[in-house]
Amino acid sequence: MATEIQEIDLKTDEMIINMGPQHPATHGVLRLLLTLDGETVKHTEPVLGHLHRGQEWQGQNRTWFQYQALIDRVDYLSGMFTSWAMARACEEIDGTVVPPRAEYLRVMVSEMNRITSHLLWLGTYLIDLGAMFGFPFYPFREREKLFDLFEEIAGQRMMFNYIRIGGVVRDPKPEWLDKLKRFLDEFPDRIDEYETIVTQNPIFLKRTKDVGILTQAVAKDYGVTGPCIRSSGIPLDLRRTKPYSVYPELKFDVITFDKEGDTWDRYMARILEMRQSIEIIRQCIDKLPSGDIMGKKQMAGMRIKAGEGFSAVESPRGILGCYVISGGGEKALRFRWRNPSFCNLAILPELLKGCPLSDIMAIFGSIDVILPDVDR
Amino acid sequence: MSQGNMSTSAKPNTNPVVPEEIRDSVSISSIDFMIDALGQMLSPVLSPVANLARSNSVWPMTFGTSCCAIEMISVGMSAFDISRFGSEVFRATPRQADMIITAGTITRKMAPALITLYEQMPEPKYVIAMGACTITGGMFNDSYSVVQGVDRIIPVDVFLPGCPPRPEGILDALLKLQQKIRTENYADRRKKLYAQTSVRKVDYDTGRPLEDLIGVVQEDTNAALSSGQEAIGDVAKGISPKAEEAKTVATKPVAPKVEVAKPEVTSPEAKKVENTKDEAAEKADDKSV
Amino acid sequence: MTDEKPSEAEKPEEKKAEAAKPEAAKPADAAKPADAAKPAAPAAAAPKPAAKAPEPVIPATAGKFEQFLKEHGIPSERLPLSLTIETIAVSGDVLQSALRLLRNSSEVQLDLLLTVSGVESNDTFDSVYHLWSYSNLDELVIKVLVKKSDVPEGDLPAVPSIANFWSAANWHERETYDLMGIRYANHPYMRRILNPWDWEGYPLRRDYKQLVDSLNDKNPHSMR
Amino acid sequence: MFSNGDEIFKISRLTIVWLAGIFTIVWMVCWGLGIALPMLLTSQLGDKAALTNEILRAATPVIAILVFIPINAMFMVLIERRALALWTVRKGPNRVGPDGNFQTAADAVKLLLKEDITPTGADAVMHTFAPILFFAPSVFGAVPLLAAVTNNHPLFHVLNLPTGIFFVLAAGALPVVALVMAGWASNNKYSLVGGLRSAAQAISYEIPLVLSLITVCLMAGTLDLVKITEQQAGGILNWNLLGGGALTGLNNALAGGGAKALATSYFMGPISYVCAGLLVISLIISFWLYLTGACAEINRIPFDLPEAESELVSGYNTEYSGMKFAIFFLAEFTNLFVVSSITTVMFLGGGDNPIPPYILNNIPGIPQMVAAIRDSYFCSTLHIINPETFFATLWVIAKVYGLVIFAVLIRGTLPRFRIDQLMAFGWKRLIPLSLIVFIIVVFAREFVICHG
Repeated sequence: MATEIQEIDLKTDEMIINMGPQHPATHGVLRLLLTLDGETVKHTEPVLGHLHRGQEWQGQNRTWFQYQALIDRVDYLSGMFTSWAMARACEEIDGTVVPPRAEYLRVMVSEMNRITSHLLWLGTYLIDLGAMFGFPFYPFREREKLFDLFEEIAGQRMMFNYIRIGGVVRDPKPEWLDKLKRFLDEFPDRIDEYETIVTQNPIFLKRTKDVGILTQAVAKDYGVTGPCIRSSGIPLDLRRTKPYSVYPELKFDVITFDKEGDTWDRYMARILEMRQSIEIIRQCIDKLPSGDIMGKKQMAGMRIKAGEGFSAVESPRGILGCYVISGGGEKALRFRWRNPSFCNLAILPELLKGCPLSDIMAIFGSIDVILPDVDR
Repeated sequence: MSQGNMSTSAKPNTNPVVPEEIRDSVSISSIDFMIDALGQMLSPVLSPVANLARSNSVWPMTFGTSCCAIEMISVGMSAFDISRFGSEVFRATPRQADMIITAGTITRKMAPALITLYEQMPEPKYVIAMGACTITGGMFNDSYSVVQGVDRIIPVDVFLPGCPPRPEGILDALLKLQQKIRTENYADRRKKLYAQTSVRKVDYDTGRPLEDLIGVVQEDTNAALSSGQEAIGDVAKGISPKAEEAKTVATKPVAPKVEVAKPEVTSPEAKKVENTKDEAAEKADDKSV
Repeated sequence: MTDEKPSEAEKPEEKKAEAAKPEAAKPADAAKPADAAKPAAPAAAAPKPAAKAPEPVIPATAGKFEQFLKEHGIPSERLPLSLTIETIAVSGDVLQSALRLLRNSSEVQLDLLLTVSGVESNDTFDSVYHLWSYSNLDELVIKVLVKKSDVPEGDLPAVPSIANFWSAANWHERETYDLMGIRYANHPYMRRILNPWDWEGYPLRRDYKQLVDSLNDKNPHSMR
Repeated sequence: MFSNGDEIFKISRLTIVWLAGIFTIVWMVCWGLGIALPMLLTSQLGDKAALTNEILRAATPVIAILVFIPINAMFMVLIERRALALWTVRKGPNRVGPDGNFQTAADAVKLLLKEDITPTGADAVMHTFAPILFFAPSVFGAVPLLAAVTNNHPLFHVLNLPTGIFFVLAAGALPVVALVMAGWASNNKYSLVGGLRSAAQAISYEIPLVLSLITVCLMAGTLDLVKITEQQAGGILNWNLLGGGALTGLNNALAGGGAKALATSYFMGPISYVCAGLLVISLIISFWLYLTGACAEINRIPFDLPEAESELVSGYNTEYSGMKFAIFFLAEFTNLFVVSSITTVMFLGGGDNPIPPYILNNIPGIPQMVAAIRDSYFCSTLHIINPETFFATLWVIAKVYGLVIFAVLIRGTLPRFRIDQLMAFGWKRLIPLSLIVFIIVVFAREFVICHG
């Protein structure tokens, strides 16, 4: 005797919540138009452009020399990578030969920058998850130490303008390398500290495990790159799969997880990347050759030969590409950025479908989006 | 954050031309009027107390758009520690904040949000314009989408230059702001309760100032656009009208300057009238640093 | 933007621009925002530096992907633009089929669409697709060239959208529409993405003129 | 560079100064109104003052609480900020007044003088009454606790209810109505979601919370807070935390009763011992259940979903500013204090000394000190305080603020739950667990003579 269960159709209304552009969890100025059924997300529409500053327009209206000072602002958490992408694109067109010492220095500072970027991500991600009064302070402590090193070598805390077309701009002193080594010695212990607090924390596991699962098919369809896709099991790391600069001479492996990644995997991928970066910097310090650091004269009227080039680097957020068309003059004809955040953010509506309101922050934070990188 | 959530109701001195949804969305509860009279009376006694309390507990809002926001986070962290000055209580909602640090470039699309946030903050409210972008537009000075100076849309108390400013700079700006707050008069500050709105409103859908747009709506759209395009690099107009002028500017019929073929010729005259008022307003307006 | 006016005149691309727009023969003006209106007289007088600029040498043989597309009956043409990366031009009609083929065929597997960019050159609007692969090292640049002369007055250059089968292109196409004014036909949501929704003009075009109002008019502190 | 020891010293100094200040002020108010003034009136007017004295005595506790709550909240906010700073390698507020002592006073004055906004479209009456309704229960709900925490001081006899704990719980359940009101009246969707979340959360976590307290009441056999406290007197082994009196036999044996005392309490031999062990485990679980439920009840991390800052901006108080927000702020910390006090009374023996008297009285100097205090001018003549109340209050302060600091530490450590996980945790874990504990206690206490 099976009793028939009658489904009563209760009338409910969907609620539209406007999250952002000013919201503590949107990392700046993203605006999400959420259609909620209770606390379940039905539909998401991201509204971008609240930080659209016309970076590509600037590229066409600034000289090469001026613009390379500006592009640290494209992705302010990893300014070295934006500089590097532009420098590589211009060098490719121009045929500039970069001295090996400069290449090693580029790798070193970039990996340092990757660490600072991931540290900031770690802090803000835990804020997103609600641990806003304790943990986030610890990653920032180490971040400040790296910033001191950056300041010493580049003159600025965040906007380095250190990697230039043709090389790097300043040669570090030996003491700087010593300081860096000291930092590298103590930093693994700090990562252990973070992991002690976070990795196996039951609430953290509950919030991140099996949340925001990114399947390979969806990821490929949207062109997702970076730690997001590596944690989904696709070993796409430009440093290994399409090595540039001196990465072929350095020993490290691509970090992937052999399954479909959830937010916890994305967290873990970044933790492992920080450890990996330490090893890469160590190798660079050991192998650092002597010699020149600049292959092209830096001056206000600098020119790049005519032609077009595309170059990409593996930034902390994914493949950061730079498409440059030069007419041979002092300015570019067209600058086009391929920003990892912009492409990775596109999967957000896909990931948010059917998840509860609180998971928006867990998922959105795990993609690691920087809004100037999205809006330019 | 919460614009669009609140319905609006009529305010006594709002011009009917201003669309419903962008009107000031707050009202003051009636008890304030009683306090007002009392405050006038007790001002000499209250001022020192109020200033001490206000200057020592400036709660910032978590408003950050770009690079400067990261330095704003840094200043709350261990190395710089804004908590020593009692300002580590970053409130997410404008209703509970005293100060807004406009950390990062303000674009035309973001400007309406910033204006709303500013107007949602309860008096006394202070603004620190942080970074070159918010002071003049900075490196993006000539970009098509950047508001060149946040003082064009909201009144600013302290300007903090740098790109981005160091965290020590923020602490310095905070101390300057505290000094400024200590010179205030309680009764004078209370008078600003209703007047301290934004300098001008910006339309979200077109990214243009509302004062222009009202004229456009009344007159011909195309004429307005052509006038906007021809005005490139032309007459240097005065700096934005200040707080007290906001409402009158918004309501001023800007239409006449649109209907003429070369509107920027007529606009300086119209502007001049405003500018004289501006100067008076500017004198009254408080700007330190 | 320092004193580089004489050297600016030597830019080869500007000369081309002048050729396209002879009416822009105004005296030099430092405050001009776009490249479009450049001084004509000094440029005409200057020697031809374009000859000095080394033209990229392309191999005479057709590239790998050009061959591949030809085998499948899709006409394409290799462009002499880059030494390292193969750049081919296809017409708008066959764009969708070409991209479908390149993405799904097991031989090439160009399944990572990096960007869709809009480029305005002297006489064309280009929609440029950078294709990479998740599994191999191949890269390819596909260009769809729309002649300016073909674009009707008051209309936008049109290119077929690929967003319906390749989600990665969705936002890129919207952005290109927003900034460059290339309309992607049959795009599911062709709306401005970065600028405000009712924005006027396409900022990256050469003839774009900035809107100047009280938010960005000249102030005494401006560096311009 | 940063010296941790220095900072710890400063925080301890700050704590001692503040606590001494707070309780001196409050006690002087109590003494002045409840003891000194009636004594004076009686000496002057004789019998005519009887009615006045009664009224004064009745009003004393309420006035004391009203004086106590704002100062205490200021101190708790300050200590929270300083303690969080200590654990995150910072300094914390140290500019206002000596060593930042008046930081929260400045905050309070600022909030009071700030513009008070009612959003247009909001329900102005509800919007105004919500903070008051949120705050009021923490005032009158705390009243029955007074007698329990002051070792049943004569001033607070009046307020002791036979069903004290139920009154406290009933008062503690009220604020949720205020939160829903605040959320609904604000005309803001974030507020609304926050208010509804708080309703769901409070209702779910009320059950394990009440069940864990019922377990204690079952062990005690009474609902009277004073009696529950008195039962626990006599050292840590008597506390409800450790078996709710199941170890009293052991305590008596250690006190000198020997094997006879053991046999009296654990009359069934091995079964009794097993049951005593079960009771100890059950009551420790109950204690943990209560702490968890209370954390959820007062919206502390990891259960602060109603005002989840990174999700709902500020939750139910998003649209509150100035004085109304200050009241919310005040009530939040007062609730934390009340909850800690309940924990102290119900589980930690109230004002009881953890060291049993048979050890304490053998320490040279202690009994003499107590006697000296009792015979002093303050106690014997002015009746300012008697040593029992004095020491009881000291221990209560230590325990309550220890729990407060523990809550702050949790706040600085844990992330936040998700709402469905929160509900699942409440309904699927805590409620079954508390029921199981309750049933175990029902049966196990039959085989042990508790509190005897």
